[in-house]
Amino acid sequence: MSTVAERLPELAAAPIPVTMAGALNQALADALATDERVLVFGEDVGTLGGVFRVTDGLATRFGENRVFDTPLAESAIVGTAIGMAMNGLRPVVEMQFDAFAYPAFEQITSHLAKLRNRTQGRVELPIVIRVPYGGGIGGVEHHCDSSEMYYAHTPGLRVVTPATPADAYTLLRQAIDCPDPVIFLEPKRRYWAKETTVLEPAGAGIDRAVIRRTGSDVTLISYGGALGTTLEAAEAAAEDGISAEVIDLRSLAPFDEDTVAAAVARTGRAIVVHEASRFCGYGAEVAAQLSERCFHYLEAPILRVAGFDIPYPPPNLESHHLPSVDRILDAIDRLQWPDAVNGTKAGR
Amino acid sequence: MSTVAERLPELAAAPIPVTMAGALNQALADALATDERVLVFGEDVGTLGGVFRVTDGLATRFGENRVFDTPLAESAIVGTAIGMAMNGLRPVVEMQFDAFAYPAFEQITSHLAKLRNRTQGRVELPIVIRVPYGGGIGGVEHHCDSSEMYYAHTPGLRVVTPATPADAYTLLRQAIDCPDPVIFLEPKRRYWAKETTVLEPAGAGIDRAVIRRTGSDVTLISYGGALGTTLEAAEAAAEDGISAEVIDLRSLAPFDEDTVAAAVARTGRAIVVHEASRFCGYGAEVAAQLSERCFHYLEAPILRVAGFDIPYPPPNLESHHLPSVDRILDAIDRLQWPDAVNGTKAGR
Amino acid sequence: MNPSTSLPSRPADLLPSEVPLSLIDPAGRPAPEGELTMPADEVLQRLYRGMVLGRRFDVQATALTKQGRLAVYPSARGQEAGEIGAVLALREQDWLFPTYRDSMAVVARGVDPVEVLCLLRGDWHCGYDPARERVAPQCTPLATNTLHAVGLAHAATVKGEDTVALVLLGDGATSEGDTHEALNFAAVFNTPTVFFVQNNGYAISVPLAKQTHAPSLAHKGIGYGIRSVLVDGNDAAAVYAVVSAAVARAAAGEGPTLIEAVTYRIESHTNADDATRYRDRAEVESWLVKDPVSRLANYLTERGLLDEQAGAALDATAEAQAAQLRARMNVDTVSDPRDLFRHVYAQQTPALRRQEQELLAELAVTEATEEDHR
Amino acid sequence: MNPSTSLPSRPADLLPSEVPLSLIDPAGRPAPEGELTMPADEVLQRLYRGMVLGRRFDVQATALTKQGRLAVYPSARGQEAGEIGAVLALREQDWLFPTYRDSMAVVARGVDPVEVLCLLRGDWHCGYDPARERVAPQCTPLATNTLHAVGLAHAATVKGEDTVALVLLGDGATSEGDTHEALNFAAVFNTPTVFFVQNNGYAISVPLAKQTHAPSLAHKGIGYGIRSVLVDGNDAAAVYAVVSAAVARAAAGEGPTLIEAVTYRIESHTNADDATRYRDRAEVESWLVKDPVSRLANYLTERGLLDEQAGAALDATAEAQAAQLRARMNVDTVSDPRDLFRHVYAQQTPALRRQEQELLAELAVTEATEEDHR
Ligand SMILES: Cc1ncc(C[n+]2csc(CCOP(=O)(O)OP(=O)(O)O)c2C)c(N)n1
Ligand SMILES: Cc1ncc(C[n+]2csc(CCOP(=O)(O)OP(=O)(O)O)c2C)c(N)n1
Ligand SMILES: [Mg+2]
Ligand SMILES: [Mg+2]
Repeated sequence: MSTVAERLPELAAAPIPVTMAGALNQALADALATDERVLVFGEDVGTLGGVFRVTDGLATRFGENRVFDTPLAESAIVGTAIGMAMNGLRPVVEMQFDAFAYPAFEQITSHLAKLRNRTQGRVELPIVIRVPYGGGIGGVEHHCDSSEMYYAHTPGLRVVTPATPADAYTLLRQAIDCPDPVIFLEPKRRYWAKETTVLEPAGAGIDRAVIRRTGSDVTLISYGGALGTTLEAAEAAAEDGISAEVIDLRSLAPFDEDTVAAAVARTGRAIVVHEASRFCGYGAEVAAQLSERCFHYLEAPILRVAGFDIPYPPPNLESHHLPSVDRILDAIDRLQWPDAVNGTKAGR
Repeated sequence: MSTVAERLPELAAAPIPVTMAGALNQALADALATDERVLVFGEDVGTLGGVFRVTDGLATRFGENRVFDTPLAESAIVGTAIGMAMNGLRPVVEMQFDAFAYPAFEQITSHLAKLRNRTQGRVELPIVIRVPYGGGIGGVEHHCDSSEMYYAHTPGLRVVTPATPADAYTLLRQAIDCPDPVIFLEPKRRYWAKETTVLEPAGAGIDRAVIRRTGSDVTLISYGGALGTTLEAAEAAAEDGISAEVIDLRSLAPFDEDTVAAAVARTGRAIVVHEASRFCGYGAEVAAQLSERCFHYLEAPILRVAGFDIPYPPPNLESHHLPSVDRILDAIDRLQWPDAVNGTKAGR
Repeated sequence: MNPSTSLPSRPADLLPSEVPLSLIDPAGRPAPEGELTMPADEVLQRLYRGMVLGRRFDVQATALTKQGRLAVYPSARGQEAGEIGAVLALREQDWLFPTYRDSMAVVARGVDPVEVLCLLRGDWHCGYDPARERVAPQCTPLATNTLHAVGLAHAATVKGEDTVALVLLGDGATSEGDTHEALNFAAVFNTPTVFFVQNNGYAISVPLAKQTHAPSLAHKGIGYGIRSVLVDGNDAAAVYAVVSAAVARAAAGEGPTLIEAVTYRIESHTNADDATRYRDRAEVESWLVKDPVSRLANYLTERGLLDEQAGAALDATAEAQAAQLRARMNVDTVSDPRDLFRHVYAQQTPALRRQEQELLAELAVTEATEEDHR
Repeated sequence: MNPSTSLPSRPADLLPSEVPLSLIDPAGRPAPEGELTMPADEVLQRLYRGMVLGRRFDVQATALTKQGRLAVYPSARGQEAGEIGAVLALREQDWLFPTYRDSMAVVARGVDPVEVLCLLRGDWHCGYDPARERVAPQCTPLATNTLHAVGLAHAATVKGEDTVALVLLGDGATSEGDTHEALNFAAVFNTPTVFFVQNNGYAISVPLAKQTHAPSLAHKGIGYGIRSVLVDGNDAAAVYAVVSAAVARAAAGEGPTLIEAVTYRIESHTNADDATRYRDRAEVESWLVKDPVSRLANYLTERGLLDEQAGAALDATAEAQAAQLRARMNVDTVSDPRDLFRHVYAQQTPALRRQEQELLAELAVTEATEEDHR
């Protein structure tokens, strides 16, 4: 059985249909082929090729020296990656699921994020931590956390999350090349989403948001697993005559405030959509910044469509928790449009 | 040498001068005396009485069975506390410093926060995790983190932080009595702040914010270590003719939105002040919620005076990082007062 | 509370045996005389019964995944001796701390199998009442349950109660920091905890040789001053003997024991895994020969403790239980969305109350719309 | 990369000796013939020199806390044999991973003492260039540095470089999960790492007996398949011999070694601590008798390798270095606030640029106001 990594290379120049998992696999393969300092390791990433098959075929192709399984210990995976980076390598490690990165939290927060700063720039840690995150796949407890906020609030880390196969490829290549540590959040429920595209190592910068759909009435801001729903909602809104712009943040830290603020200043209305719990979630930062920066442009408060403030629910109930098209449309309705009866600015 | 715990009891009815460390010590002593299910343990909390002397004298008074030193392992401290609570005890544990709670992050996030929910309420974890947090004491690296956001964003946890000795006592007693797990953040730089007060187990609810100073022009919202500076700033603003209200949040999770929103609706202007980094910091949630809820009452955007988006700096530079009276006054200046030349709402 | 009194005087006596202890050999014959005592006949019969029922339950659960009735199921096939032997060694008042793999053990402890499968069915998380059953929720974050077991056991000591906590974990989980911290706390506080490591050769795809370089996992005990035992994990009699002894020692105030049971996971990691990607058929075959169920069957038959009739009756019971489980699992469950908000805190917060109301309003609209469309 | 070839054939041979290995007894006499070889005379003289200079440095640093020139200082007084013996056993190309307690070791490795004290002085975090010095930043979060050392050593293997990583940790730090994970990774990947545990009897106030119930900390090695050595941590010659052998084995591809050096912390945990709260004078006295510096002095004197003149000259050098350090530390340093924003990311983010500008504007106003007031 040929692996994704073996099948793709010759096709990479022309647009090909590729899943996000395939694009990530390709990105790893190309990085391994291009830069011999790159290593890939973690739990089950070698022989098995990862529980999501993202590292499929890499151990065979690049050898056990460069792509290997580790013992089962996440703090050790990150901690040894730090030591390896101190010795000139560029480790790309996998945490098997979001909640299983928590044992590594001390290494991530106290060392990975801070070592450059603590050494006044003398020690560089070009490490990528890949984390399959978020829900929407009917996963059981501990397998569906949206943990972006823990990392985004930690200075020194970059946090990026692709929402499309093309972006998955580009962002992962950029993350591996980046001199800063990158928490690379892979939205699980997009792994098997297919796109016909050319995989390119360069593209919008690793710290840039992109506009996925232009619109003039309202700006919908989203990322990762929730982007698809947000685009659907924009589509549905168009049928109701509302022109919604959709921004894919891609980089959660740093936040591409210029791109987003310009869009919101234009439309005067904005909604942030994400899976993570609303309370102290990433949307809070987006809303707080935009409320300050675009204060005089806002026709309505910035709303957040997010997960409830609850632990991620069991599969049978997850659909209630996740942002839905209806919920986004409902939020759009609440944006105090001029023809609304109550709650316009004028009506104060 | 008599310990704080031995010296205080008989005085507790009349106002006495007491430090925050003393008040916390008294709260632990009283809880241990009142409820035999209460245990106190952690690193150096027994014989030594804690590196901040908060548990001074307790091991002697209550015995090594109830107040004891553990081996040096934070995940184990929280993990065994969980097991003890499952067996009917009420552990109060100490993490020696903020950053040293990170090894326990998995136990806190995946178990402590979720076990009630995972068992549909059948398992209750009335555990208090005391964490000396924040800066302002010239501490070296890893000793000054403001880690509230990691916990506040995790559903199932309560997060409280006292700013005065009286509140330290009340909140700690309430936290110990609370059926939910409580992350109890003790602002290190207030440990030695004295107040003459009566220590009372009841008071404003564990989930309530209190108004520390009334005012009509602007609402300053703060908590923990930054509250003192905020009060000073309010004092200074009064000299400039601005009447600032100051709210002490006390409970970060849940957030007492009614109290705060009512105040902000009244003044129409608000500033959140905290030590933690601004980006994705707690102030983001406060600003986002209030911007939404008080949209039509706001005369100016809600501003945040917070730490920079950097790892906590070394002692020689920490004064630049921490919110200062000047910085708060400066933020007040930027609140688009009617007589300002630019940037009023009218001037849009 | 002086933990050292009952420990062997020479440190090296804390080491496990070089080969796993056993009572019954793979062919079902009595193993050469050793330090273990054969459990009573009645116990052996209960062990056998538990294993047969456990295996049938396990097969049924795997079948339910194919019918879409279970989202996922991690089979313990091949590990019946460990799952049943360890649990039957517990006393009424003791606690079990199982992992995701140990549904069979939880069922053997007496919990309703439908409750046990609640989580894997996609419904609410922990189906049973942990305090009533004295069984912690099945634990997924690896090794974290070792600390809960130590804490629960220590609380029993503090309260003067006679309760032992048995924690199950896998070979992979021994690599996690929490296992280390738990063994150390247990030793320092001399808690009545039994650590039962089911070394089934793999952590998903990672074989033991990539997990550790130790002579055996049981060799870790001496580093904590904990007595360690290496046991044949496919020999239910030996597992029972070893765990019983450890429980008795713990109950007598002699502290924790670390047990490594050497066994094998016959199925893939879960139904979603494909074990052929990382191990070959020959290896699996070599373990099928050591099957724990037929091993005990052979021994019991030889000893006249099991005849064809009793065997058939037991099989029939197992079938009946499986049929009942199938039937009960085929009933669609309805999860109440309000449960999402009920158990986050002891008392609902205002924010959660509002969120609940938002959801209920939304559902009312959906229902109304559906009505309309009828 | 088959790690097992060079290991002892019997597991029990991985165990440490029951009493700590030594070469020189507390009185300075040669210890009874054992498995260690006495280092060359010249090495012994270098060890002695390092210890005398190290101790003087340590005393000076403690004094600087009293003068307010250092915010805090954790003294290693009494641990000179471990601090110096371990570091001198390293080769040029090797790396050192020290803790907050090991300033003395870092100085002995050749780093400028003022740079070493940079962090404790309240100035920027890590004063020196880790890559140039081949010394990691002194590590405060306990045990976390063990993993860095394993990773660095493994990277050397991957790159085909001959580099050994020596990591220092305390008895308390052995209880952390990271130590366990590091030992395991080191064993599984057969990394050239030497774990040097300075068991100084306390983790702040917590004595070893409350930290572990193991026969010795070195007994942990066998649980990972790692060779372990128990050594007298106050015997610089023995420490040097043991660490040198471990470095040589690591460099030869024979994998990691776990060393426990039994010693004592004479001073309080730091100048901010008061050790009289948790231990009595008699205990301290009993260890003063085993002083590592005078022990080696006696031995060298006896052997004619140290005379009064050389001793006096060395003391004078130590004094001169201390005076120089004092003088250099008395110079006020000016920290550049812009440094706050410079090293968070490789390239400053727009948000940090703005925050920097805000701060600079603020400082300009302050300065202007101060000018006005003159
Ligand atoms: C902390 C953590 N990391 C990773 C995982 C993902 N995971 C689930 S099972 C498993 C393998 C466990 O192997 P082992 O402990 O041997 O138990 P077994 O499955 O063989 O019973 C892994 C890596 C997890 N559940 N928890
Ligand atoms: C993860 C972590 N927890 C707690 C602390 C606080 N702390 C600093 S030193 C110390 C004691 C360490 O003891 P040991 O490892 O024996 O080293 P020693 O100080 O004796 O050299 C503690 C608890 C820390 N630095 N890191
Ligand atoms: Mg296993
Ligand atoms: Mg120590």
